[in-house]
Amino acid sequence: MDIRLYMAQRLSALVMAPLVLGHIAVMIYAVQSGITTAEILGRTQGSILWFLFYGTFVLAVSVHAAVGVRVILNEWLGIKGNTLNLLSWAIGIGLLLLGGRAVLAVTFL
Amino acid sequence: MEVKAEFLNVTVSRGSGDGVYQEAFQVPAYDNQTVLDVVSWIQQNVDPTLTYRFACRVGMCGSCAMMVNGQPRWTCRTHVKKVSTNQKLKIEPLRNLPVIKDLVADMDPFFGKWVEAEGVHHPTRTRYEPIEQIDPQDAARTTANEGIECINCAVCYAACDTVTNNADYLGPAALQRAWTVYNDVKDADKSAILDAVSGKGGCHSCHSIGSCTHYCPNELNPMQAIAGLKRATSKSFFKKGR
Amino acid sequence: MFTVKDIERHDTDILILGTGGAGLFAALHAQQSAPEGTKITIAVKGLIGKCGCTRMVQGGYNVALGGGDTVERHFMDTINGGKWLPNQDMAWRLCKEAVVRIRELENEIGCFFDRNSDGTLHQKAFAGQTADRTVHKGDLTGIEIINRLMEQVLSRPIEKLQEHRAIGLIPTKDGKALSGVLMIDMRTGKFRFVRAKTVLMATGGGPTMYKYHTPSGDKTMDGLAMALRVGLPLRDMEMVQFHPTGLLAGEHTRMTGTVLEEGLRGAGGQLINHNGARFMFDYDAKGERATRDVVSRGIYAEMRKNNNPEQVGVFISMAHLGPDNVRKKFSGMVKRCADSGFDLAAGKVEVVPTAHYFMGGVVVDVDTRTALEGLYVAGEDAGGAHGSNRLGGNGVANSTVYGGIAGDTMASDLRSMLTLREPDEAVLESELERAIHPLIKQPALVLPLRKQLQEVMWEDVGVMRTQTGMKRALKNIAEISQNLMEVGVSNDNLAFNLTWHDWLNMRSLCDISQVIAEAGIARENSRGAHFREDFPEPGELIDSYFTVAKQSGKDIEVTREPVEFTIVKPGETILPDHEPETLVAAQ
Amino acid sequence: MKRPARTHPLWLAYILHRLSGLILALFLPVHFYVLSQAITNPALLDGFLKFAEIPVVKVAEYGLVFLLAVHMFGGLRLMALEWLPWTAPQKTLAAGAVGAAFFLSTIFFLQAV
Ligand SMILES: Cc1cc2nc3c(=O)[nH]c(=O)nc-3n(C[C@H](O)[C@H](O)[C@H](O)COP(=O)(O)OP(=O)(O)OC[C@H]3O[C@@H](n4cnc5c(N)ncnc54)[C@H](O)[C@@H]3O)c2cc1C
Ligand code: HEM
Ligand code: SF4
Ligand code: F3S
Ligand code: FES
Repeated sequence: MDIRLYMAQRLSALVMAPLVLGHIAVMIYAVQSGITTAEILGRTQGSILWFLFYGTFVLAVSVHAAVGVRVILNEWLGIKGNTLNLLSWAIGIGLLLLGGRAVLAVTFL
Repeated sequence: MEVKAEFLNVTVSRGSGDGVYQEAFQVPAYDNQTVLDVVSWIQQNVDPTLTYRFACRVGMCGSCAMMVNGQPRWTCRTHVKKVSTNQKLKIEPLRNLPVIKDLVADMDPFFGKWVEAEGVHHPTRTRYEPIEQIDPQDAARTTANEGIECINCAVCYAACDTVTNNADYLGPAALQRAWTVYNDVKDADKSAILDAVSGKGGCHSCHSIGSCTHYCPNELNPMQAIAGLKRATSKSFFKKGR
Repeated sequence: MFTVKDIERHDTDILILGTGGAGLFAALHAQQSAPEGTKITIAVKGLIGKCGCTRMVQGGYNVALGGGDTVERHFMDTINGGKWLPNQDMAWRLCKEAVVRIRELENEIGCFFDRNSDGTLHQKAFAGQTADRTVHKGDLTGIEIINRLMEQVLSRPIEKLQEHRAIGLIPTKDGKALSGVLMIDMRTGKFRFVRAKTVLMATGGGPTMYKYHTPSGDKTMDGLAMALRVGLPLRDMEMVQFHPTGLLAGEHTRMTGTVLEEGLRGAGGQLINHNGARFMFDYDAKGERATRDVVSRGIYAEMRKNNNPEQVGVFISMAHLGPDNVRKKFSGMVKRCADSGFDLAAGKVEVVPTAHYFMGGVVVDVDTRTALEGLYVAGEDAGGAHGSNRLGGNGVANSTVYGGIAGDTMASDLRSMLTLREPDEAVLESELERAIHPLIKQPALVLPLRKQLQEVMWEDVGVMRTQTGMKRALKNIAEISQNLMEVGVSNDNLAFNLTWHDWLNMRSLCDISQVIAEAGIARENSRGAHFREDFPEPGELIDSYFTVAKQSGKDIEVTREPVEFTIVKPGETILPDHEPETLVAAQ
Repeated sequence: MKRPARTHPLWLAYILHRLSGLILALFLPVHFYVLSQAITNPALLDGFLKFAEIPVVKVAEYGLVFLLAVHMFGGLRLMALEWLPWTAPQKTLAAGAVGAAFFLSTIFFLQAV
């Protein structure tokens, strides 16, 4: 891992930390009242705040997990070079797409 | 007079490459016996072809390190009693380095990385100028001093799982040396050091596993030094954007 | 088996043997001052920088850096310490150049030596010095010096032949110049002959033929044995320095003989005999703080009085200084003793005098040149600078100063040496045969012979000597030497075959042991490290002579040569009239 | 095989951090997939949420939040270690992080049942 990947991972982690805390707090609150799709959607649908909240998380986590898994792939499976780059990008973009769709689903669509 | 009617059951790793095998020996147990003494006894008395490395025999040269019961140790200063339970010893060459033969590891990659990490002084003055006055209590100096007594024994290098997993990783000793040079007020090229430790196998590959610090026989703290490098490189990253 | 045809041939311009202070400095200086394109090769019995004794230096580095101290004073201490036997020009150059070398070490190589609170270098005084002169890095000065030198050398384009053992200096056919060096590539067990225009021998002596000894295991007098065989004169060969406090931990451990630092006695450590009594004041008014040779003899005498086989040495006791205090001040030593099972801080530790340094060596000029064109010698292999006794702190100064000089000298001499020289193939062959001798004999253990030799040297050519003893030793050495020639080493696997190298070590040690005993017999007085019970007086200083030993046929020929007082005569000083005798506050 | 004993707290902290990160990374796509069902197939999401009421699944969910907390605190510990001037009681920090994670996820768990 060089300094660019390192910074990407640490900075994304820093961004995520408060979001994860927030998310857990909401979940604790939410499960108390028993979660349903309607309940979730009721909270989040149409809210630009929630869109930004989860959107940022998805962006950060895509970067963070891509770098994280990249390191593990390299260290434990010995994957290197272009294959490694390709895989990392695939993980990052994959997460971004999946996550993006999920956020849109619960907020705007 | 010192001889007890006791024996150590010692398993020694032999050969190199594909031909590595384990061989068992019975070695008489003595007081004050070190692991190096055990290995020497075998070579001097029963198997003249056993190969190992040592020089100073007092923990200064860092050439006698081996794996003892699975843990990296300087063997000349490791008392048998300290590492053996039930009179059993398993001795192997240092982990994470190529094996030359039996218990001797090739240390070239270790020293190659030492130089690669810019663990080398970059002079600010010449022999024709007076020696710089440096306050020994100065913060940077104190930091530099913390890692200065490294004997490059590669025990930390053998202990680190990241070294095992990542061939490019410079490893704890080289990075600690880089950090020491970086903090040396006499050093002229700090940015060369930061560049050297910011690449693919640089300080950022360290996961703070801490085995280096745990095993260093001189009680140095490479993990802390590497954290220092991460801090310094991060700072310069924000300042210079690279 | 092996014939001359099997020897791999290799060429270089400058070849350096050994990577102690002398070898590494020579490599750096040669690299800095040789003409562009000069090929420099460094060959060493161990790993670069990780073997030899410079790394083991604890106390520090002697250099006069003002504050009242002067090069003149350093020089006078060196001459007095060496009991007027040093080659004065060499001693002078040592003291003078040390000033430059220490700046080089700090400024260019990157060493960091301990500072005073005002930021200047901290200096302390070893026994025998009249000023606070010893620069140090805690009590691990050698590690700092060698690690920094090693980094510099590793980061430069210098060819490295690690775990290459030099076994023979090969001259040209006319015997006037050196062609190159025959070595064993220890890792493969193959032979390699390296031709070079200039060769520095810096293999660091190493009196490891004594039962108790401090030097690192790789040092076995190979260099001096090789020099002897090419017919070079060796001087002061009777001068073996014993350190008074070597650890005694039993015969089966390599820890035995390793040094407990001098600072322990300086700080007030007490030596206790088998009756539980302090004894050093019976021998010298300074008690435990007397110089190394005096304390070594005191301990040796006490050991002789004692016939309890359970207790061989004497004890050093620190506990009265407060265990916590000792633990703090000598943490390294306390830890080291604890590792071998002893409590230095609160208990007492058994010690014996231990062979530490070899003052004798090849006769060289002040530029490290020898009588053989193309061969240079520096460091502990070179004789002359210390005379009969080396001051603590002058050893590493000597190796770094003269190593650097050798590098520069070789680089400049090289300019007039246009071609490599052809070796005398006959010598090459005989050196090869010498090395493979054990491979054709019935395999047997080498260790028992080494033990015998160490016993003989300790008993009869050790701390105190007599003619009868040394004559007896010569007979015994000859016998051990002969027996060695009948001990074989199995040739199944010569790759990194330590036992073969043990045999070769023994060969060098036997050869040089003989020279030490012969030179010891030739010196019929007592000076510095050499003490004759049958000639306890130092003799007239003005008639001082040094011994020169040479191989002649099968025999060793020892002559006496008068010391030339080129700078100062006995009874005189080069210090200005008003200078006080010592600047060190009485302890 | 040569394998140094790794029974020191920092090594455990490392492996815990790595495994938790890895499992989170594997779980995340599933999580996203389920959530995106909110539009295309609300019944499926509801079904999933029901499914999540089953005790075994609950424990698994708890596990994930636990891992998230462990990983987060582990990560924060690392960054503190790397970026704040280093303080000696490192191991306490590691232990503290795990403790806090436990605390958080237990609350979550208790709330849930
Ligand atoms: C324990 C101890 C403490 C000391 N403390 C001090 C002190 O405080 N102050 C002080 O001034 N001096 C001290 N000395 C003395 C000092 O270490 C030596 O005087 C000095 O370092 C010698 O340097 P050198 O370069 O000549 O040899 P060394 O540093 O000994 O190096 C010799 C080199 O030659 C190599 N070599 C040997 N044989 C061969 C061969 N056949 N082929 C190839 N290479 C070979 C060795 O492996 C080694 O690399 C101490 C010595 C010891 C043992
Ligand atoms: C708030 C939250 C988080 C923080 C503070 C955080 C912090 C970190 C840090 C500092 C690392 C580097 C570890 C190292 O180099 O040793 C890391 C690694 C990793 N993280 Fe996270 N992380 C967080 C959330 C997540 C999430 C949600 C995921 C998963 C989707 C994740 C997956 C990973 C992975 C796979 C690694 C690689 C582990 C390794 O290299 O050992 N992280 N995390
Ligand atoms: S840091 Fe410690 S373990 Fe690592 S090489 Fe240096 S002395 Fe050996
Ligand atoms: S063990 Fe290895 S991963 Fe880092 S903290 Fe030490 S270098
Ligand atoms: S032999 Fe030198 S450190 Fe062990």
